[in-house]
Amino acid sequence: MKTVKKIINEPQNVVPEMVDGLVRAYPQYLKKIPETEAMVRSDKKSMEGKVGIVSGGGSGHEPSHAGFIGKGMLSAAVAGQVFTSPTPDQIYAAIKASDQGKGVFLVIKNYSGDVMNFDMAKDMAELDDIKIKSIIVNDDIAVEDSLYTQGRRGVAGTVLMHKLVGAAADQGASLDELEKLAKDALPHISTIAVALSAATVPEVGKPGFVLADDEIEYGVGIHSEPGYRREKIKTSKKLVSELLAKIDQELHLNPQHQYAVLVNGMGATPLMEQYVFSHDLLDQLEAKQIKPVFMKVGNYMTSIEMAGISLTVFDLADNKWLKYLNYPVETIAW
Amino acid sequence: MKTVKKIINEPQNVVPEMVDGLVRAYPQYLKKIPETEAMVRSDKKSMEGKVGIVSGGGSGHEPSHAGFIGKGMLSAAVAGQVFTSPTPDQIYAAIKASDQGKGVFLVIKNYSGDVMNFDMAKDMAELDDIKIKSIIVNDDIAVEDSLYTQGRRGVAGTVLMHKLVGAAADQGASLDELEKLAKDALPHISTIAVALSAATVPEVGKPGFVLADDEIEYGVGIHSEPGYRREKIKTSKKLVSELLAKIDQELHLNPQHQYAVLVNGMGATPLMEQYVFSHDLLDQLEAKQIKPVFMKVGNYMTSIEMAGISLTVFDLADNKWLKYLNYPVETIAW
Amino acid sequence: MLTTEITQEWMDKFYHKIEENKDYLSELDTPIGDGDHGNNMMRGMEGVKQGLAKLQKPDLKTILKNIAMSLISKVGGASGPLYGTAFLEMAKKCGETQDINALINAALDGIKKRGGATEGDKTMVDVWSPVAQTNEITQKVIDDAIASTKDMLARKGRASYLGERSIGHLDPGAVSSGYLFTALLETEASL
Amino acid sequence: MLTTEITQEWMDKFYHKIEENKDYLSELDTPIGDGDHGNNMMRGMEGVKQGLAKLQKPDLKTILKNIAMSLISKVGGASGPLYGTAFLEMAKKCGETQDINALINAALDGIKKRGGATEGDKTMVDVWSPVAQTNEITQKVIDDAIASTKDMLARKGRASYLGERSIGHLDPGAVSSGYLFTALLETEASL
Ligand SMILES: Nc1ncnc2c1ncn2[C@@H]1O[C@H](COP(=O)(O)OP(=O)(O)O)[C@@H](O)[C@H]1O
Ligand SMILES: Nc1ncnc2c1ncn2[C@@H]1O[C@H](COP(=O)(O)OP(=O)(O)O)[C@@H](O)[C@H]1O
Ligand SMILES: [Mg+2]
Ligand SMILES: [Mg+2]
Ligand SMILES: [Mg+2]
Ligand SMILES: [Mg+2]
Repeated sequence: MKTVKKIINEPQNVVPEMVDGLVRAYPQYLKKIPETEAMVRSDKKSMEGKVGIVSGGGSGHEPSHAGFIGKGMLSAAVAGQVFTSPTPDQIYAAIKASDQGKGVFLVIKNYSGDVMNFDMAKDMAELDDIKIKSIIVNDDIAVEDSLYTQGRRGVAGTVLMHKLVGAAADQGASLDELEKLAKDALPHISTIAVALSAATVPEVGKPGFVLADDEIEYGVGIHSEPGYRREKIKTSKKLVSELLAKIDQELHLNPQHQYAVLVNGMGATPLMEQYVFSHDLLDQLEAKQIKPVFMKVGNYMTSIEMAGISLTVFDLADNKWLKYLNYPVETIAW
Repeated sequence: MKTVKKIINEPQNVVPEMVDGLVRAYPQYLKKIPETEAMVRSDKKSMEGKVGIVSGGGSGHEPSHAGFIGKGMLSAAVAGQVFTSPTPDQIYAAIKASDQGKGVFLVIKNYSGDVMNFDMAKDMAELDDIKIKSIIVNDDIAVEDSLYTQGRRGVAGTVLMHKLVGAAADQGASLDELEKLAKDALPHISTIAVALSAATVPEVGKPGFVLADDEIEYGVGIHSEPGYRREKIKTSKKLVSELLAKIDQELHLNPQHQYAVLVNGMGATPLMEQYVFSHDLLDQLEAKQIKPVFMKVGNYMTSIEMAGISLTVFDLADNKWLKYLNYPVETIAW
Repeated sequence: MLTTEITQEWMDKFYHKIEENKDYLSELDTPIGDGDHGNNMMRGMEGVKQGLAKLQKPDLKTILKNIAMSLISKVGGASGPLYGTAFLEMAKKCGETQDINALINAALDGIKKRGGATEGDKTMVDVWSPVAQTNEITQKVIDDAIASTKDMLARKGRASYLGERSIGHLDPGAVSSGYLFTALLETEASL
Repeated sequence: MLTTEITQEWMDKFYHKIEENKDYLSELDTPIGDGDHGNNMMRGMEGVKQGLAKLQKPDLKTILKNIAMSLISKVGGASGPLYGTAFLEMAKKCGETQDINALINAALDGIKKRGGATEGDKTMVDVWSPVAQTNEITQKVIDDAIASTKDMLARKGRASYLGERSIGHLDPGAVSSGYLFTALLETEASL
């Protein structure tokens, strides 16, 4: 065991121990699917007659994804190795546990690994005559979009996607309706991040990148993927300006529109800084005559102990979307 | 401005900007009392005819205390300078905003500063004929208790105290009943922490203490007050053993009793580690034939960006207490 | 005799001492406290300065009360109510006597009552008390009082959480109280 | 001709290469990926080793399918489904022919289909493809193929998020695929 300054035991046991700790701490919300690191909603009754919603991905993004299991949000979630997509057999187990005869909707973040593993799981489930539809979330605007590449990554906006489809499913939406909802909303959700330090994968034992004591990096991904620019640390006001300008380029912020905002801590960033960032953000939005109609601030899609913040803006082009965001849920982390 | 790697603007503006960001992000829960850094519940109706509950302290412990404002929990909270007790005039403003003619109950953490400032505020409020009772929370068992000293510090157990008196007040408990409830419960709540790194107060610009890359410290306080022992980093299992042994010495854990458990991240510790810690904790409690009947894991009483975990165990000697813990609330952070 | 003139000059000098020693006071507060005493006092003295600047031809009581209110509403922490109480007690007393020793004794009583500390608890009381007891305040009295806190075991305030390990460090509140009295000495000398 | 004996020896050698180069593979994955490729492959090969150990007198198809299932269910990430698919396609094909070149071609088709990458996208395909096309696999063919990924701009996988900045780094999946074929070469030489 390398000396990593973390509260863990053997690095290779982090995921099973973490999943075990989570399900035993919160039996009212979720339980483990035997022989897997997948978790399913405890409240089976709330799932009856509804389309199942399954998400997941590599571990290290806690409270994502299992923290969003519960009535009104996810039916099940799969925890892969740290920063590594879960395997198809585990995703398949989560699908089976979620299916109530109405099919299962998959929320997948756009990474080669996630896409392929979920795809293989879908093939397995379809052999069982379980109907499957899915959305591939690609909200990270730090990356150039292109048909010829993998395209953009899925990051914190994924949590808003969980909320949308979870609320709609709970209200009885069909698999096709969920697919339409997800596809319609997706292009309106944009995220961009800034990092002050990188995460250390327990088994790797050293950080994904190293920033000097006074350096920050814009546009990093949630697995310490490099971003688009490194600079000296700036004031919160200036960080907000940079990130908001990127969002504006993408979403063309308009005072006539309604917006939801998610300020997301990456893991080691205290709420103090997230609230200061929010203050500057709301000031700068106000200067554009925009006042978000929905806002959340906190750690939702983290990157282990990375320090930094991501900003997600969601243009609520359809009235229903705000209702879905406000729909009550019973989860650990929403 | 010293270079501190934080997402802030001028260090001396952290508190007002943070409070502003918080209240604007969450207007449905709380609003600022003009000219202060105190916040009061937005849902005035939920306060009618009930005893008000006021807490607060230095900033840097977010989501404490304002994150617990809302129906079923706090009426108002006061945010002092970072790690510095708020001033009496601000506490007084929070008391006035919370009083509905039934009196106001103060939850105070046991620090010289908090005790004295709340005391002065109480004097001010009593001049207005507002009835005041209070509890001084001192759950940190790292410190030797003694009649001749300041005694023990108030730390994460304070959040459980908020929950208890908040739930009871919402159900119509009188000021005297709240005082009795708080006094009865207090000796049954014990907390102990371990730190991997210290917090940096923005205006100070350097950490409260320095631990080597492979060092941890047991028993630190939530303002980087030194603890009782420094050691090389241990496995999560061994950290749990150390902390649980301290708790056991204090509470005399008994399989016949019911316990609530709060695993609290200090700010920079990812949920991953908190869940692994919980796994080991539940294993070791199980070895003592104890299975908590209530548990929460997350960042509740932080110390800016300190890395570490505190463990709070609450012996539920009275049946009502579990009901109060489970009583529904409408807050940002519970 | 404390006069309005002396008091204003005294606060001006105290302000500058706090400004110069802000980081040092916070450093003293680090090993046995939470590292904010310098910032706390600086915030308080900014408040005192601004508060006094607004007063027009004030009498002594008004000045002392104004200082107290600024300290109480700006400092927070442990030192805010204690320093605030000290000046509030002086304000209350100054109608009866302007004798500096009598006023300091009134302040000391207030501090002790507010904080519950007594001599030897390793707090600001250990500077206020020798100064209150002496016939003539000298720098030596002040310095000895400050130095005496080094070997004490803290029984009040944050430092008390350290038990034995609080020994060997000066008490920050004692040091800032020392500045207060040195500022007073210098004021008396300069007028 | 791929035999059960060759396959088992091949996997044994591949296991050791992954074990020796685990940290190196993860290091390669750090500047242009997420730093886990070595750990992923190691976990997969542990699975393969354990899976094969449980088989009793297996035929070639059973062996290849077992390898595929271990990789699919143990690796995760991008490399898991890709390596898994490669061996699954070989398992499907081996009833028809045991010619190594034909099997590698079948595997390559599977990898391309699963991941959507083509030659020049800076992925493992850039090693699999030259190896599939050559008449005789040599260390030089493998090394050149690996080296060719250095100057490519990534268009698939995590490295593609870097755009231009992916240039100048070897692709970790290409390097691990190189170990796979070197292990095959060494196996053929040793038997
Ligand atoms: N109960 C008390 N009585 C007298 N002085 C006290 C008491 N508690 C603390 N002090 C003084 O206050 C000083 C610390 O002030 P400060 O750092 O500003 O407040 P805090 O401890 O709240 O951070 C101590 O050095 C000590 O001199
Ligand atoms: N779409 C793809 N097609 C072919 N190979 C790919 C594809 N995506 C990724 N790879 C290969 O997978 C390797 C990365 O594997 P690994 O690090 O284990 O997975 P992950 O990227 O999920 O962390 C890359 O170096 C590349 O060779
Ligand atoms: Mg990975
Ligand atoms: Mg303080
Ligand atoms: Mg202090
Ligand atoms: Mg990788």
